[in-house]
Amino acid sequence: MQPDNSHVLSATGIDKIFPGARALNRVDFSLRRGEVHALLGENGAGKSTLVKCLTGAYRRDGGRILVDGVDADPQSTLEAQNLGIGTVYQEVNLLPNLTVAENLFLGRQPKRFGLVNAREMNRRARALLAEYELDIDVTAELAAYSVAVQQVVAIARAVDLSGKVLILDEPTASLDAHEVAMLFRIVRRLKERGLGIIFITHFLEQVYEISDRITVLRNGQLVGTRETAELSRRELIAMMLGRELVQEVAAEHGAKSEAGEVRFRFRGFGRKGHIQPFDLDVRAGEVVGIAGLLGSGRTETAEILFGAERADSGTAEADGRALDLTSPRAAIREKFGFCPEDRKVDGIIGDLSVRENIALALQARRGWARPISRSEQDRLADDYIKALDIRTSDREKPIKLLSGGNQQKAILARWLATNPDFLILDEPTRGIDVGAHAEIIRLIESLCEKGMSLIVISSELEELVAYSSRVIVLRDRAHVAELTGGKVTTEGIVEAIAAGGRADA
Amino acid sequence: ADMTVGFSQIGSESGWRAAETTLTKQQAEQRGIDLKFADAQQKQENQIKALRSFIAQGVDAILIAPVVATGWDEVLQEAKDAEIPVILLDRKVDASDDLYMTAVTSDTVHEGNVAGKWLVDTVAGKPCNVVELQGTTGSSPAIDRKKGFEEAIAGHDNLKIVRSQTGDFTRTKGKEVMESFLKAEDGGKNICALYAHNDDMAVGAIQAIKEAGLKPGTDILVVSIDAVPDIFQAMAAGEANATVELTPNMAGPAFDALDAFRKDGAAPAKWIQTESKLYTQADDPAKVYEEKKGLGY
Amino acid sequence: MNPRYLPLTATVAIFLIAYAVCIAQYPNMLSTRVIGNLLTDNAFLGIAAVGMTFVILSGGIDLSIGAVIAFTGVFLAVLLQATSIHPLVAFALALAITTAFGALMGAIIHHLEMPPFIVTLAGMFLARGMAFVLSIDSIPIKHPFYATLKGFYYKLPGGGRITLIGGLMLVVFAAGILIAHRTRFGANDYALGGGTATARLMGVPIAGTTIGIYALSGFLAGLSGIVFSLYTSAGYSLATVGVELDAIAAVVIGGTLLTGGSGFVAGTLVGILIQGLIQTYITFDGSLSSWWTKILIGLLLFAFILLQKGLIHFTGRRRRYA
Amino acid sequence: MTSTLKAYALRLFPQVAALAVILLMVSIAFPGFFRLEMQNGRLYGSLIDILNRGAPVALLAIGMTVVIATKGIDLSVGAVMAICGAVAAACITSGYGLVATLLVTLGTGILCGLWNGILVAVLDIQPIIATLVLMVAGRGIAQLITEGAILTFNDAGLIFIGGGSFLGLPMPVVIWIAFGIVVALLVRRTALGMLIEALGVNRRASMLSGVSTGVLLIAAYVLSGLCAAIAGIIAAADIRGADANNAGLWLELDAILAVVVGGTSLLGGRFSIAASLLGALIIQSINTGILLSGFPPEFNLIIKAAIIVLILVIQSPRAQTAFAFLSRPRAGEKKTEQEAK
Ligand SMILES: Nc1ncnc2c1ncn2[C@@H]1O[C@H](COP(=O)(O)OP(=O)(O)OP(=O)(O)O)[C@@H](O)[C@H]1O
Ligand SMILES: Nc1ncnc2c1ncn2[C@@H]1O[C@H](COP(=O)(O)OP(=O)(O)OP(=O)(O)O)[C@@H](O)[C@H]1O
Ligand SMILES: [Mg+2]
Ligand SMILES: [Mg+2]
Repeated sequence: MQPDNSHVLSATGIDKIFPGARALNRVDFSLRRGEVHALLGENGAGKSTLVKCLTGAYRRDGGRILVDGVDADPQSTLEAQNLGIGTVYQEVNLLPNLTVAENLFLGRQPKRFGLVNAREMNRRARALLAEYELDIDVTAELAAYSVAVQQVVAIARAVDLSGKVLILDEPTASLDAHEVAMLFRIVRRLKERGLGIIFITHFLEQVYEISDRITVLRNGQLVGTRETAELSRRELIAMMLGRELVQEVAAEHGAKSEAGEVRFRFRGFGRKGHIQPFDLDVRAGEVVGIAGLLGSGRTETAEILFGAERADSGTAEADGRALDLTSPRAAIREKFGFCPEDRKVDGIIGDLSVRENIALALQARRGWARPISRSEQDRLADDYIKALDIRTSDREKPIKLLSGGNQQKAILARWLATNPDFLILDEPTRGIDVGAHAEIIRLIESLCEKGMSLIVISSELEELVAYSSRVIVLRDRAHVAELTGGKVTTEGIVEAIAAGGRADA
Repeated sequence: ADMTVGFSQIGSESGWRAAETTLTKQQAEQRGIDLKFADAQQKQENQIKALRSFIAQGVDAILIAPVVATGWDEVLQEAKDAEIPVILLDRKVDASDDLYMTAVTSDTVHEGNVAGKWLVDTVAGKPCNVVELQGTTGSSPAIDRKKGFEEAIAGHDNLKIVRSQTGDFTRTKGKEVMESFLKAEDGGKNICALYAHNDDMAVGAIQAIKEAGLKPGTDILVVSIDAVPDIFQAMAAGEANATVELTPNMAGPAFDALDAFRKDGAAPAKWIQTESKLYTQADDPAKVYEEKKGLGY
Repeated sequence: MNPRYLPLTATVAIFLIAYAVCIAQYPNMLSTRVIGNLLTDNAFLGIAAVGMTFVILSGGIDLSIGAVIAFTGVFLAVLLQATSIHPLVAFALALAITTAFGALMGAIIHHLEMPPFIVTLAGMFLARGMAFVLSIDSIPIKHPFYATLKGFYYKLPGGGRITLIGGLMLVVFAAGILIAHRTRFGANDYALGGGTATARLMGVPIAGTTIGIYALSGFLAGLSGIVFSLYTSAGYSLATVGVELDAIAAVVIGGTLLTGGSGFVAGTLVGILIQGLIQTYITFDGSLSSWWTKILIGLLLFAFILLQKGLIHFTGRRRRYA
Repeated sequence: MTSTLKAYALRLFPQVAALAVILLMVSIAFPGFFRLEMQNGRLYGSLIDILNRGAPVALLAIGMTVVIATKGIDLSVGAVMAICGAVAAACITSGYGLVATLLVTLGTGILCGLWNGILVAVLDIQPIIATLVLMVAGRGIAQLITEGAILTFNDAGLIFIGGGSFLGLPMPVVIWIAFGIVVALLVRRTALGMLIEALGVNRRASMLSGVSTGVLLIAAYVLSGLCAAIAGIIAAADIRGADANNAGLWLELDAILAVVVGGTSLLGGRFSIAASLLGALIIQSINTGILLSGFPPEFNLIIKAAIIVLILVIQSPRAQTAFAFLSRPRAGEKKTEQEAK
């Protein structure tokens, strides 16, 4: 490829080899000034790896990188930043122990008399976040805020850092529609300023809404780069999967079995400061969706149902029998399962293998004295790796080396392996590719058919509508509405959320 | 009590020191002295802190067993400024002698010397390979006892120190090091005598010698320093040959000097030296053991 | 109040309460002498603990400081005894060596990806061993300049003194606070403690920061060694054994998390004062046997930690797991 | 099965190699090093000394490995050794039988571990500081029991534990090898090992997966306390007396060093008891080697530091990758290419 002046960033023949896996195989990629370039592919296709090679986070094993037509060889993210490349990495949610302002200005704090000027830094941080309609205490530790807020801060930081190129690796995974719209406004503004923007996501609507060109990777190889306007959804999916997707998800609706008897009954369940007491009935074989804005208390609801936070009021019963939900262990004994939202902190056991991660919950329930034999573990792992199409070179690979989406699938497998009666999924499809997305939704439906009860939290309303028989809407940490039957539509949910006006920023 | 005395003890690293503490407390009690005791846990900085605290409290006199010889000028000067007499116990310091009233100590170099002389006399010109178990590397008794012993055997070419390692003044290390000495010197056949800087190490080493199938006291002569009760047991059993006494009763003479000073202002001599008495198997070790047993060693 | 300052406030409160209790029992403990002593006697420990705070904030640990202090003392004593160079030159030399030593440990930790615990443990053996090799005797330092330095002090009413070294400790703490909270290096230090991988992706110069942190700790250990040699006018290879544990305890009592990333340099000062207070109290009491002294120190340590936990718990600090 | 065996061999290779190199170095400095002979029905020689003298650190390393795997650390083991030695001596001299003495002593160790475990798991105190409390106070407690003196005893049964022999091996060696095997089987033949590793890597995620993290944490410290108790009995029996001042002094550092030399990360997670035991032997070989070599004691620490640094550098991840890279050039790459096709 010839260096081209319209290209702010171009890479040719990028290679990256991990022990036991070739993540990138001679990938070419170029980014024009003033374009939004979507980088797509299945989980484990190599998108994040490519981004890390481009920004010096990984040392590449081959290939050439040009910035503004000049050879560049960033050895670290610091050098990449100095080249004008700002990046939001997948998973990396900044440093939880620093304040919001420190996170935003780490390494480039305003100085006065050679010392960091904290007041000025905080002022600028507030100003910066105001653009994102985020009015939070910037002197508080980042850890005090939800994943979504952290994500917005990460984006704000990267945008502020990027002079030429902005790279966003699944930035919208934990954002709701409102935040996404805001992000897109900013992206468009940057685009007008002539920045090149790389955008990685699994939401195809977003791809079509914002991107100008699309590059697709599969198994670490470049499939092709196309103009978005000339590429149909069908073609795109075929490029990504290497085959046609049998059916598209959102299309089908109504396969939901009309559920039977109420099986789980929660009355006045709640915890002060977390979620107001609520009533909830869940039938066998039904999916109850939970919708709400960021911070509306969806995760809190899930945590309290699972005993991760102990309820301080209310009762829970199954088939008329009182349930002990005072700790996750107790909940698991009652055949509950919970797939948490923040997979890095609450989900994966990074250094352990995929096999062990899948077997963990089952083993914990059986107790230490009754080990699952190695062959049984192998079988379990292989089954789920196949069933959920987890892309890993080997079931003994430490799970932290898997791509984000594949980690998510492994955590899901951990809970399916325990064969629960009541499964809570907090954002189960976050960061999962179209193919797997369809698989997971199909899986949810088949679990229902087997009589399992599910609670699913998702920011993707279409998805929620697709499989929920009922949707509970949350606002300001309280259950405010329950939509049933024909009211379970995207519009219905949005209306219910909006009913009291937007809760907070 | 009509008198308050602060006592800064090094710590309680050995039985000997525990005995010294016990005896000091006993002596104070007998004389109706209110003793403020401070354990420095082997740290000089803690001793300095303790001295300063004593000064701040306004005690009438201070006893100190200094962990190391150097570094006392400033705090002793402070005590002097506050007109509090200081008496050194058991070890001396490297400071001008008008900063303290007197020092009640044994002469540690002399102790090594006594042990060495005994060995010289005992082997009487026969060639003899000596192994040495040193005290904690860098501690002043270890340095002095080594020096004194070397001085005593200097000029006697029949005596040769073939191995010298630290046993940290402890039984465990004494035993471990002796084991390796035995291995290194042809199963112990090359060794004619053991000199240990304290009795504890000697007791450990005696066990090692026995386990190697040799007879301590006969095959290998054992001489050490301190005269703690357990070594008398070994001597009674014929397993140790000699020990040099370091009396734990340093406080008695110290309080005597203090009393005399307070009564009629008589400044004592700057150094009250305690006796470094040699005990051998001829001194009825079983009886000495019974005498010493109850002293808190 | 910002919840970040809660542990610090709790620690200060505990110190004040404890001091009040001590005074109630021994009114003499209110004297300026005791306060002056608290500063002077803990000067070397405090200075070293500032370095330790930086190391711990970055998620590391430095076990070598006690040995480095001893080494510095012996080095100075040998140098001043054997040559006729001026102590200030000797100080500069000592600081250069200990700083380089710290930097070397930092470089090994970073470049060979070895755990700090072990690297600095080996560093501890090495520094103590070097001290032994220089001299196993304790060597007095008789240089007149030492006397001059000791002559600088500010006399407080009531007989207490703020000595040069006590003042130096306060200055070091002030500088430490400034570096931790008002420089990029300080922010990078906290960033490392928050997670090395994340910090790297955020563009923190990991290598430079890690090496800088251990070099700083080495420098401050060297400074502490100088202070200790002034304090005792001597160099001794067996001095300051286990000081690293005292320093770690001071840092942790001061509210810094051993896992790194959270805490304050100022807290360490309070930690040092609390430890000094415990010791002063025990000496004032003066009736404890050696063993009860140890047990009491352990129990008081436990009580302080518990109290701190309790205060933080009851003032309700909700923190998400990070 | 063979593949797990191979993985096992691969895991232990650096430690075995380091041990071999050190033994070789010592035997060059001291030619009679490998000589073994039977004496009074028991093997006798420097190699046996290493196994025998390494017993306390090896035992401590067993417990320490598990504690470190939970992302903790136990600084109190040296003090607990002193306490337990003192308790054993006090019991036996005041006329309890051997069995009662052992039970009381082991119980004491368990109690100490329980205290640490509760501080860490229930009160959520940082392990290093939680165990520092017992490290400081524990030696005081031990001295309280012995009143600062060395409490000697003459009970043949108790002495046998330190000085007796079984199948030609000194008892301490038999004890630590047997105990190591028992613990290794306990954690690897049950699910304990995996649950502990999970807990060490991510405590919250493990808790959310139903692992009883609190109980496991406490159990780890209890095991460590138990190991310290056994080590304490051996140390006391060895010198026929309880030396509260010096028993186990600074041994916690040696135990931690053994675990790290054994390749277990101080950040928790994956652990290997066998590797830690090899680590303990490596450290004891260095110590014994120094004693045999006849250097003046001033050099002990420098030699030890130099050897440890050398071993760790060779074992460091960086050196390992360089090593792996040199030994199998490009093999990994070809394989993945085939897979891709
Ligand atoms: N450090 C590593 N060591 C070994 N293999 C790795 C490492 N990092 C990534 N991989 C492998 O490289 C492949 C590509 O991963 P990458 O994270 O780039 O995928 P991705 O396209 O971003 O997927 P997702 O959409 O799930 O985030 C995966 O198979 C992953 O297992
Ligand atoms: N915009 C915001 N400003 C300030 N705080 C926020 C904001 N959004 C969320 N939070 C805080 O983040 C915490 C997390 O809330 P929670 O996890 O229950 O939200 P959620 O509804 O599950 O949202 P998510 O979509 O992130 O899962 C809450 O304590 C909330 O106060
Ligand atoms: Mg990715
Ligand atoms: Mg949520």
